[in-house]
Amino acid sequence: MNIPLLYAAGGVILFFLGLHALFVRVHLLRKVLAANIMGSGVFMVFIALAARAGEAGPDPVPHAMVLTGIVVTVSFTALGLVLAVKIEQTSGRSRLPRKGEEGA
Amino acid sequence: MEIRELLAALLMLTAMPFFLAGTLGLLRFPDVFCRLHALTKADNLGLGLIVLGLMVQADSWQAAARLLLIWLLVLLAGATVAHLIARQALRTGQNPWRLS
Amino acid sequence: MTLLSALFDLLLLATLLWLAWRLLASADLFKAVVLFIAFSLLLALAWVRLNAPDVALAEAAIGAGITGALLMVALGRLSPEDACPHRLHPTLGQRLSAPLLISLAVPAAVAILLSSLLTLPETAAGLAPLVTSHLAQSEVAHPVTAVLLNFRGYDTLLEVAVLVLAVLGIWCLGEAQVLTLPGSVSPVLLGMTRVLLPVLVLTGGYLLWLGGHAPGGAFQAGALLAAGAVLWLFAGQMLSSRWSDLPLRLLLLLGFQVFLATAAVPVLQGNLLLAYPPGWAKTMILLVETLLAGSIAAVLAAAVIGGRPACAPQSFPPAGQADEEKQQ
Amino acid sequence: MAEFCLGLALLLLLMIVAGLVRVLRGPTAADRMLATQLFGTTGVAILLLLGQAFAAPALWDAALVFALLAAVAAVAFVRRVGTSEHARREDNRGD
Repeated sequence: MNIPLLYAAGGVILFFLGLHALFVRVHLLRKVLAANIMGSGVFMVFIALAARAGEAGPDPVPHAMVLTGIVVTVSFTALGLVLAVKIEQTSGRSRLPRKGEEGA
Repeated sequence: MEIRELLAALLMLTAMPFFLAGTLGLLRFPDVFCRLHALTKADNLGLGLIVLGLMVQADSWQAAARLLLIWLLVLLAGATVAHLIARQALRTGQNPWRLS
Repeated sequence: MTLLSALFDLLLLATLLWLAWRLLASADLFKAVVLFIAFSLLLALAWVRLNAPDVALAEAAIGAGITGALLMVALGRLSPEDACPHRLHPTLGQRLSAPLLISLAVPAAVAILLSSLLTLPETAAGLAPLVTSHLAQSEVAHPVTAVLLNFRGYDTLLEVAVLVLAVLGIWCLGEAQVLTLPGSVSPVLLGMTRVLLPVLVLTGGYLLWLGGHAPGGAFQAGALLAAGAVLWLFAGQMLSSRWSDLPLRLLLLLGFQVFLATAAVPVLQGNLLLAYPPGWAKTMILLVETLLAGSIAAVLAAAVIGGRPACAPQSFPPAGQADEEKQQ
Repeated sequence: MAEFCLGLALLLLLMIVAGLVRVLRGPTAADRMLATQLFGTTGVAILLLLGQAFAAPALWDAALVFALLAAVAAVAFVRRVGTSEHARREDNRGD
């Protein structure tokens, strides 16, 4: 197993660490962080697979897609955080409402 | 060429104890204000010596100027952040540590 | 060389995984945010090791600048984690889903993906030869820029649309609140901002120009300029209502609109979408990139403020003594 | 020379990993912020060394970006979280 594939494996693990936290963690800010980690994992798989080219230099297409992805990640992070603040302002809680609670 | 490489290696090697001191200080010093003090070693001398070592090897004066700019920017940011964090720590009511 | 670089890679990867686990599991929110900032720093190093300097530049600008500021602003507005009690009884679905996910689904999915990764060839050129052979057609010397703005221009076009949509969403959620807390601005901070802002703008322009032939381009420049704008805002500065009304909205949209126009004009002439007229590609790409950088900077800075400009003639974000909205 | 630079970069990376302990321990928010400041400086040094080791000038541009933005997170912290209730409560808990 060479180094790029090792990074790709790390990316897969990052994605699932994030996915797990997205389900298990309660606080909204933590959920946004978890989604960011998931995104980083996906990017790492992309970049690692692009790095396999060897002497010819890396594949530029995944690089361009990840650049696009990074900017989209920032915008969803920003929107998610503003939504979290709004949820806290309207419900008084920084988490999603549970079944039986007001707003559920 | 040989002398230049040797000098560069020596300078960069000398930078390591300063980074080590900064990290150890961050870990071992008793409070925020002491740790601030440790940090400046890495900012000023650690990075400064590495930049100097790379400048000795630089191909052109533009590359050397870019390295110098990076160091100056880190110095500026480091000094400002140290001031801001110390000010904020004092405001939130932390008292500087004393040998009692 | 190979042993040292392999050690470096292993240490970096292990630290990244450990950081991700710690920041998602730690009890303290502020600690999680700080660990996330460290995570994105190390991620930039990983991109460097994977031979992706463009991505490393973008990660440096966004991870060190914008995301940190966004998280800090949100942290100031959200209540801490201990205010949301864990002792509240989880529903049956939640109680079941978490262990199930851990014990079955996640390891299974990881195993399937890892085993399929192992079957992949260790070297594969991918689309790199195709891009290299058509690089002259794109009239840009840097392959990533050629892919972003020429070969796969529709990706970038839609991405800018997503950015505009994100700002629309943020502005729909409410008016901007006070950004900086009351209290005097340190003169040291003002002094640093005064020195740093011109250098930031200059470096943004440099990265934009660099994108034609080397790693760099509109995203990196835009993120850098946005970080400059955020620094300016945190130094207690505000946009007067004269600027935050029409000029700001125009700036937010300009990149998208001009890009859309350059994409649509060839269609009207019976050509393909985004087919630049031959000989004009470089000029068009440079124009689009410059406007995009400005728009991206405005979008990201507006996202940090987190709300639309108020209707009443006020500055953006509003100046205030204490944020009363937060108390409610 | 390339190998030497890579070795130094590895040492610096080790120091970042050691410094992470301060982020985990705290005790105050200011301590944690201080640690990221050290990571920023060390990260710049690593990027410079890697740029020399692989003869990649783009890495020096990344180092320049890091140097330019080294203060943004800390400024955001001081101006946003630093004096809020959240940080104050945490500081008291830490002492």
